Amino acid sequence: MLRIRAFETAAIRAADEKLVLGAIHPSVGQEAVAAGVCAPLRRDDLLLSTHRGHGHTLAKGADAAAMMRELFGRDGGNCGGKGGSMHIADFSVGMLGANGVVGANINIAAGAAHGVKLRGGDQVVVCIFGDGAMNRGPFLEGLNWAASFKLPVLFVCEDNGWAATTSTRAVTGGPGPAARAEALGIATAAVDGNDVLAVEEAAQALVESLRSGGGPRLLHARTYRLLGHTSVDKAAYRPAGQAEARWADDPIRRATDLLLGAGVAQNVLDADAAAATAEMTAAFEDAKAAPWPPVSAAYDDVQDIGAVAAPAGL
Amino acid sequence: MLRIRAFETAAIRAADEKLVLGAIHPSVGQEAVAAGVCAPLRRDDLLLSTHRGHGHTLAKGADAAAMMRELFGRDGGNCGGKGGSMHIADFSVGMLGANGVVGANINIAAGAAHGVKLRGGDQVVVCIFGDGAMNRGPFLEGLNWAASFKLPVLFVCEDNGWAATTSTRAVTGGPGPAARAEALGIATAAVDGNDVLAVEEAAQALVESLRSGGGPRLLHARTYRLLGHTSVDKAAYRPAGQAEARWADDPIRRATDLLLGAGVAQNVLDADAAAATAEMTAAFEDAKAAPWPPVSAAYDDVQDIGAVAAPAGL
Amino acid sequence: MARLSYREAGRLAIAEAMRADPTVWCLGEDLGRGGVFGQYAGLEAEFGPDRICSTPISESAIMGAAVGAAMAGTRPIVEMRFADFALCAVDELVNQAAKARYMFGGQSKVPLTVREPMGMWRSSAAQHSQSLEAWYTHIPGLVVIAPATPEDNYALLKAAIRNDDPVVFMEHKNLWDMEGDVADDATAEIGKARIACAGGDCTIVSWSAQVHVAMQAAAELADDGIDAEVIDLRSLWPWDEAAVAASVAKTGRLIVTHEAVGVGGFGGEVVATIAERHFASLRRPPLRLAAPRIPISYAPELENQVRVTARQIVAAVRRLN
Amino acid sequence: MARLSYREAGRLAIAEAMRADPTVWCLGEDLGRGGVFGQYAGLEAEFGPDRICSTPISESAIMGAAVGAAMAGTRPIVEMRFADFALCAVDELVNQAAKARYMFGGQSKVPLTVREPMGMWRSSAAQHSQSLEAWYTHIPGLVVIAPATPEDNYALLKAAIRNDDPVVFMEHKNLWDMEGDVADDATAEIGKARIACAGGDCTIVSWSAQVHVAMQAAAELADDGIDAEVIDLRSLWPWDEAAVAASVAKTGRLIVTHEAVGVGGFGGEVVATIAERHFASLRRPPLRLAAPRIPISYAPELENQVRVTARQIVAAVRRLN
Ligand SMILES: Cc1ncc(C[n+]2csc(CCOP(=O)(O)OP(=O)(O)O)c2C)c(N)n1
Ligand SMILES: Cc1ncc(C[n+]2csc(CCOP(=O)(O)OP(=O)(O)O)c2C)c(N)n1
Ligand SMILES: [Mg+2]
Ligand SMILES: [Mg+2]
Repeated sequence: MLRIRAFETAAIRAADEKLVLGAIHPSVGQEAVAAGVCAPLRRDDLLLSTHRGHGHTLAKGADAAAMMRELFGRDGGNCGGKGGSMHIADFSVGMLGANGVVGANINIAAGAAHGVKLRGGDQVVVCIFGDGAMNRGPFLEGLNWAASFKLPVLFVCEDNGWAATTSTRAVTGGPGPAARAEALGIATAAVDGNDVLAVEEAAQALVESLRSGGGPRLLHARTYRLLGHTSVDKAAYRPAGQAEARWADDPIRRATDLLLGAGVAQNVLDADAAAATAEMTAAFEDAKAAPWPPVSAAYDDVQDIGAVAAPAGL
Repeated sequence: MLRIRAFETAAIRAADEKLVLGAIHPSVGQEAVAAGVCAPLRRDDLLLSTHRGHGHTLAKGADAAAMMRELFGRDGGNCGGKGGSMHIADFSVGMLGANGVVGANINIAAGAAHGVKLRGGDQVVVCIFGDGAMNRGPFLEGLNWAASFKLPVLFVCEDNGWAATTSTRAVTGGPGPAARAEALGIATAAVDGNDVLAVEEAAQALVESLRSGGGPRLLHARTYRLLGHTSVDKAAYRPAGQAEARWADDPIRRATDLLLGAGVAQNVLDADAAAATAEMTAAFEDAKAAPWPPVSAAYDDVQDIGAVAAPAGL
Repeated sequence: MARLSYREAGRLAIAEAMRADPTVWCLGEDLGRGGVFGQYAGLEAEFGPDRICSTPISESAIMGAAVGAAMAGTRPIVEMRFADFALCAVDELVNQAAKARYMFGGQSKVPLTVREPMGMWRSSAAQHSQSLEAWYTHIPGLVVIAPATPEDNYALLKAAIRNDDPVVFMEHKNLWDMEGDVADDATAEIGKARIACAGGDCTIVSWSAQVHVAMQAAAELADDGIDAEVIDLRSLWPWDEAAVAASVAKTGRLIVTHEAVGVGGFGGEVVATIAERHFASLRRPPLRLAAPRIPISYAPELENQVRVTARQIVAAVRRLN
Repeated sequence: MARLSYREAGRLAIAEAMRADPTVWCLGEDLGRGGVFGQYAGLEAEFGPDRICSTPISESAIMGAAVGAAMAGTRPIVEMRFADFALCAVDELVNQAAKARYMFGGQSKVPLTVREPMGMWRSSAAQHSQSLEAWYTHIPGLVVIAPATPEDNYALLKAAIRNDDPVVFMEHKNLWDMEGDVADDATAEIGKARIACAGGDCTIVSWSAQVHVAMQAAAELADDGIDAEVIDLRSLWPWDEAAVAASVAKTGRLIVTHEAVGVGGFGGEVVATIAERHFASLRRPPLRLAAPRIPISYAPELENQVRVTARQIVAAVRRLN
């Protein structure tokens, strides 16, 4: 969680300084979902994420320096600078991509699990999406698919209450994602998404049941987006005081209190935080100093058959 | 119901004789849903239907002769011979179209109700779709839409157990359409779809609640497709004896028994059936004798601005 | 006459249309907060949340509901946020909206204005940058408009809303802040091109933001004494073949430049049409300058590989002249 | 060598690919019963329901799941039933499958074969008859194939399944029953055209079912002493510009004919490319013969209005020669 917070703090600074090029969607306040859900996963388990995917990607084990380079559009970024924040991915740790299209990761995740099952693997697939995504068709099609074929996929609804500038509740019929999943034949669990231990415990149990062939599950994790939709969004549309009040529930603060209560010394925690900050500051500096990708890379990895040639001289 | 049965009997004969040109999807055995659901509707209420829409269209009040002409692709068909069975529509009686795309009518229906509400009308919109359609994204998006905006639309899942050659249950997670609708915030009712009185009673109550601003409802009507998916499908994939057994539950037979039990004389019923057959036989003969549409009609009603001209001499 | 941004011009067109006709309404995500580019700012305050309708993230339902609402006698303005997201609603637009009038034998029209902000906008990468106008020109039943200036955004958006059939109205994301004069009650006829700059030496056809690149090229060429005629098509279906043909009859040279991928792009339609029907006018081979067939990258220099620059246009014209 | 129908040839290609590679599988509606056109008949019996996977009516999930399954190391063959229904899965194909390899910097390929039965087939009307191959050529990352013969259906489907990137494989519904000789282990290179009939007087380019109409025209022309060269492109991306250019260099005349709507169709790409790069070869204006920009009707004579007939091709060639 500290590393995620530090990464995004650095990324927001970089965005303010125009070093990050496209829009970024910080997950500040939601780190416990990423950390808790990914804790029980193996490296070869698979993860599909959203536009707000830095935390998930880090928690799955991606290298922070490569991620920062990606946000800066530099050589050595996970995607060679071709994807940026909204398409961050690290297949080497099973992170099969953020997605710029809300809800599109749901069907892809169901299919990844289908592929795992066909190949006889024992990996599980985790698909994290926001509360806004539950109003897109893929929620129904992908969950129904996973239920019909009893696939090892854990759907996680990271419910931060907002879909961009709209309160999700205002445009959402019925009680929410868990009820929808149950109606599609998927057993669910709900958890306080700002309590990292609770998230981890719930995820652990669900992943175990998945791994033993129990079929898909959905975890509804309630959390809160402490900042705006993007790093430039001041989120003035929120009811006065709402965000301020929710800072009291900051998952990092809660985890810190927990650890202090359990007798961990403040200076140990401070050292952890300092290490995270140092790591991400280094990633920032590394990315800033990194070279741009070779321009010819624009022509690479389009397709094997039918690729167009780069212009002469590139 | 008798008229629907007679219409489709004539249409199947016409398809066998290659007088009907494209595929037709008979609703034999499902007539009680059409008749019962449309009974409480006003002429200016709106209806959206499916590829299996003859019965719904007749029940909403469309002219059988014009419908038969449409199936024959003739001049004077409801759509001027341009649509055929899968696009049958009669806007003059509020029937806004069958649809060749499974589930596509759901969002359109929600929108029609949205339009009615914006214009301050008191019409209700009825949207009939099959059990197979509940696995397409529009089921979620359209029902959630209707719930969010509290629109006057009655969704009717005409559940005949089959989606083409696939048993719907085999590819459907969860308990079914009603549970899915409830999870989207829509109250539901279930009915024996082969009992025309029960369907009518249920529809009546739901339409009344809609008309008084109660928001959307879903009616789950269980029925059975007594014939194949299309008129040429022998449906050999069904478990042996299944269809035969279900003929005992033929809604027309059940209604007949009911009426006989209530003291209606057999010869009155026979006369009704004979009248229906005579009407549809006349529609058949009329359609067979009808002229083809003028070829220039192919160029009409494409669009006002940007229409291409018909070739000279057409 | 007012000086307005492209964004404001579009907003004014909508406000005026909504004042004049109570059946006009807008639907899309976050419209109550002004829309993702501020192009609806203030409209909810004037027209209320029923007519400036903030929707769930349900592109299929947004488009599909608009089809139904159009059949029920309203005139919806559909906001797709990014043209790329309209790919979540293609059945609704292409199989339903575009075909309903025809399939039903003229029983219903479907007056729909679908706003699809398109094009590259610094580092938005492959899923937020596409220009797919060519697709819509291929679909009978659709009108396709891609304005390049504030005045055209105003005048053509009003014309689109008035039109009784579905219109795909593609605003360019990079133009939102562009300012220009907008005449009061400016009108524009859908299907009529605008001669952005007259000239007798070479015809350059373009639309949307690329018109401004072509204009830069024309300015550079003028310094060399080459007079390029820049034609802004403004609408791609219908498109103004007569204006292009007349220009090529004069110049003998045709360059079409657009931001979209060249292969399968609308430039092919323009070039093919002129080659077929006005072959004798062509004193040189016609030419397309468009994006290579690669997705759009995030890193700026890679992203720039899909941009056609004024310099490239200048070089091409020099080669032809 | 065997005599097979176009349907059987496709089925054989799949069966052989599935025997050779356990990661190949098929997914789509009703596949267990052989698919809606019988093109999967018998495959479930041989390969079982896991690999011949009958799915819910969920086109988005069929396509989207295939993308995920491809990333997870399998080679899905996606059945869309009618090309028209693929419009319910455009985000999944265009925003996801086509772009994943690129966006993720080459971390993953997406080997996908998407079968989209296309084209007119007696009185299927506007939502079951479309030919939208041009759309897919416009999308970087996609390969587009449209075979005209049983042998090509066999050989190209095998090549498509072997290819590591997404392929849109468009079989024509009207060809399912067409029989032809299929050489054992016939191969075809994606991107190489087939000279269906050699001739020196006029080049006729086509693909899919329309090739057979062009061949009829060529036969009639031969009776008149006009030798048309009919080129079956077979794949539209990549397409064999060299073969067309070589032919036009010889004949000086180019006609492209296809079943799809002319406006925005792939014929425009072929004509524009030849006009741009091989202008000097053209001794007459090039010509497209394609469908007018109207939806497809149900009534036969109205439906026929969108058909380009052999007679029209013959007349056009005569005018050019
Ligand atoms: C299909 C689609 N529609 C709209 C958008 C624009 N968009 C990006 S993020 C977002 C809000 C998503 O809300 P939610 O799913 O709750 O995720 P959160 O941003 O809260 O993490 C929207 C509307 C998109 N990217 N894709
Ligand atoms: C989007 C889409 N996918 C597939 C089809 C092909 N298709 C036509 S009817 C049908 C079965 C529909 O089942 P159901 O919704 O239960 O309706 P029923 O035929 O039983 O009345 C299918 C798969 C289609 N028309 N549209
Ligand atoms: Mg959210
Ligand atoms: Mg059914």
